[in-house]
Amino acid sequence: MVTDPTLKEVYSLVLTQWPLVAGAYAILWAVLVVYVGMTLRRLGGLDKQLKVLESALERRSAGE
Amino acid sequence: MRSTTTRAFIALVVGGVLTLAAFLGAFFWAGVPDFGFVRTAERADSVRYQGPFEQAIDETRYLTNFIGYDVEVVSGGETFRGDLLEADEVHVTLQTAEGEVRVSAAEFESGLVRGSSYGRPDWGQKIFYFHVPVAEISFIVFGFAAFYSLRFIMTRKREYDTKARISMEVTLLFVLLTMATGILWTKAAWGVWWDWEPRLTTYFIMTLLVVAYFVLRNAVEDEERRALYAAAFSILGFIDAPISFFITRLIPSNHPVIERGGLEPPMLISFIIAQVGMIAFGYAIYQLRMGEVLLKDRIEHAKTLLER
Amino acid sequence: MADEQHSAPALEVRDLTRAFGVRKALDGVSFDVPERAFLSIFGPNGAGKTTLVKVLTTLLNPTSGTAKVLGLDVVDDAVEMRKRIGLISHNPLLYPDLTAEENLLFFAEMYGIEMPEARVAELLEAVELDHRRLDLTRTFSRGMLQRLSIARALLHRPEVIFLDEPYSGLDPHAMDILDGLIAAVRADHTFVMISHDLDKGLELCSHALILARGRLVLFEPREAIDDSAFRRTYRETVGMGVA
Amino acid sequence: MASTSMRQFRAMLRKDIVMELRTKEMLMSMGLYSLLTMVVYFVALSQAGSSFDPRDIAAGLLWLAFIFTSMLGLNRSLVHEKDQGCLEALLLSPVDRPVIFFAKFIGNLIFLLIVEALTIPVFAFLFLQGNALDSGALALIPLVLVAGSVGIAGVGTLLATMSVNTTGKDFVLAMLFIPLMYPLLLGAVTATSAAIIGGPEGVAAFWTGMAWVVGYDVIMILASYGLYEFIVGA
Repeated sequence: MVTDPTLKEVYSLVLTQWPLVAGAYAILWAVLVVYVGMTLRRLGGLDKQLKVLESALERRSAGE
Repeated sequence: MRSTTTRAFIALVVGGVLTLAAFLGAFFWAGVPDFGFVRTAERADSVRYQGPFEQAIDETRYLTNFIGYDVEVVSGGETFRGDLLEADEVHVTLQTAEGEVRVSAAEFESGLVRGSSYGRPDWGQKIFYFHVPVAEISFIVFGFAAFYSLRFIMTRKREYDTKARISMEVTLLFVLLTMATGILWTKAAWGVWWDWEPRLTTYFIMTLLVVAYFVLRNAVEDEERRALYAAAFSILGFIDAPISFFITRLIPSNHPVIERGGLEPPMLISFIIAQVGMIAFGYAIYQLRMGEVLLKDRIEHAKTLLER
Repeated sequence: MADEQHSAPALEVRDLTRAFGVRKALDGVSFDVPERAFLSIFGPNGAGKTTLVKVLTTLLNPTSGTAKVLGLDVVDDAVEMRKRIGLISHNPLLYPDLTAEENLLFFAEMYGIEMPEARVAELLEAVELDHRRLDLTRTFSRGMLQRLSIARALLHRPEVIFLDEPYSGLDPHAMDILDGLIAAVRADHTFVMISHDLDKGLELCSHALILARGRLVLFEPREAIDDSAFRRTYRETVGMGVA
Repeated sequence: MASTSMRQFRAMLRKDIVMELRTKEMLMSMGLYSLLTMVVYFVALSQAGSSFDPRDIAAGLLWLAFIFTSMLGLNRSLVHEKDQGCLEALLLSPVDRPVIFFAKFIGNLIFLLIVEALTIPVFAFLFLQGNALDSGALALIPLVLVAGSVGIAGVGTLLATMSVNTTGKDFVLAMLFIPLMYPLLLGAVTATSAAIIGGPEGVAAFWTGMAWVVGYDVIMILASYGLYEFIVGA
């Protein structure tokens, strides 16, 4: 139990502002991570597609 | 392709390390700045306020905005709560460890109250370390988009259109992040979620401009025409955004201004590290998207070869 | 016909490429057409016919290569060139809320023609529209519009006339009139025509050109063309479909 | 050279005016549209009560009407260039591209000013009766009207040339137009409002707003003029 009035004041300030600060950081990081993650996933998919196409091309040129 | 993804990963790692460092610095190294003073009474009887009314209002508004204390306004023998009418006396009720204490606003100001005073810790300021870099980068990348658009108009090379488009995407991402963190900071610092203040307004307009850029792109059929229109619009938008910022200052504004003063070294260093880290992130995202576009081009190319 | 090869070429196209990124609308097209020739351009949709004509009429700049019309470069001498070419499109290119006369007078002003009234009257008579000159073109039939648009194209006495599928949407009677008008000016003009209609295109042309996927498939003077072989080539390229 | 351009410019402007006088398409649609906004304004203000002073927001309401009616007109003016491929015919003729820009710009400006000149008395008649107005300051309003309309018509001509080639023309134009117009609108509303409220302070505020509008006009019209050649040819 905090009895020092000054400290109690300080804590109450922290308590009113922390959700905003935490929210700001959470949004910032969540958006960045999700965006980069999605881009990486798409990149992986495209890479796979390209490999399929390239192997098809190789097979064709070998066949000719 | 290989090189763009490699570059992107390096930038991602650098950005990650730097932003983590900046985060730690901001929370565990840099101090919490003061935002005005709070003077609290150990014990106080109700003291009538004698000074000029305006001053008392200023003082008490600080408190109501940030701590949520009650303001009691006494006017002509009647008492209004939380209403800033013209009044003879203003009382502030403080909730201290020893129960409710009523003091006058003048006492806060004069320091005459029997009690201690301390700086008000501004925790909301922690948002600053990342909000400001993100905002700056959004503007820098917008500049890049305009630059590439100009290059595109001069050369008509598709690569510049791609670069401009991707820069614009990064701008959109960062502008949205700026808006989100900015709104939260507005609430923390001024007690309201939104204010038509020059910076906020400018970012609102900028968000609309960037969204409009993509609306325009989606609405044009022909690829080259789309590129030209988009380029012209992004140049116009880049000229427009600073005008928006300066002109919004025409509106009389009365909200409190954050006194940032000079930054102490721990704060400044954390801030700079965050800035560099965010630039690395912006670069990484740019390169990732670039790699994606190049991959798509190669896939298109392979497909046309196969169809032949 | 041999001396035709020696006269100055009306069109001189060298390695003309028009690309945006990987996609090439025109890919290394080269050919020469002498003056007073009639060039028919064939090809499937998306083959680059319209792009070629747009480059030759200065509406688009080439990405690489050069194109000269009447010895004038399409990029450097664009303004000078525009005074000497005309376009008849399947679109009338006329303002529906102006009368026939106002339309022609307006374009006469744009071309800086001296004594515009006399020239306009002369042309209206030539396309047999002088009785309708005070009517809004909004009220005109397709055939009348096309006649008026021919008058518009001939206003400034162009030396090269581009025809962009001029027959599409015309009824047989209007086609006959158009044929007559072309025949009347055929002798002293160079023509370039885009066409889907193989019979019509071959009937009129002195040179024929087939484009597919932006590439030149075939370019030959009329007398060197074996009709059935030409038709086969055309069908094959159309079979390639859209790039 | 200059005289050729002048001749072409006059021909284009005359053509636009003749067509407009014949169809009255732009003027009618813009004029009626601004009348309709007046009805909407009345509904919007109907609950404001008697203590409310319409002079405080008159400038904002006026410019709101202007901005929306101007978008309507800008779209129309480019649509009939595009309709039958006339723009292509213009580009084929030996005309410098800036001449097309200035002809369309001035044409749009004229029609816009006519509609504005008709809207203001109607607005004053409907909303501002019985309010004390400073006639000295009011005389300044035409200045900001012209300056604001120049910006709207100049930038709007470029944007409409783009939006006419898009799917969903009207929406695209609004989306491009309003964010770009924000500084001009703010300056114009500040100046107009100052002139309506009047007094020496009002006149000073008027010139501040006016300076912004003129500055915006100069910068943005130069940019639009520079970019027009590339846009119209695309």
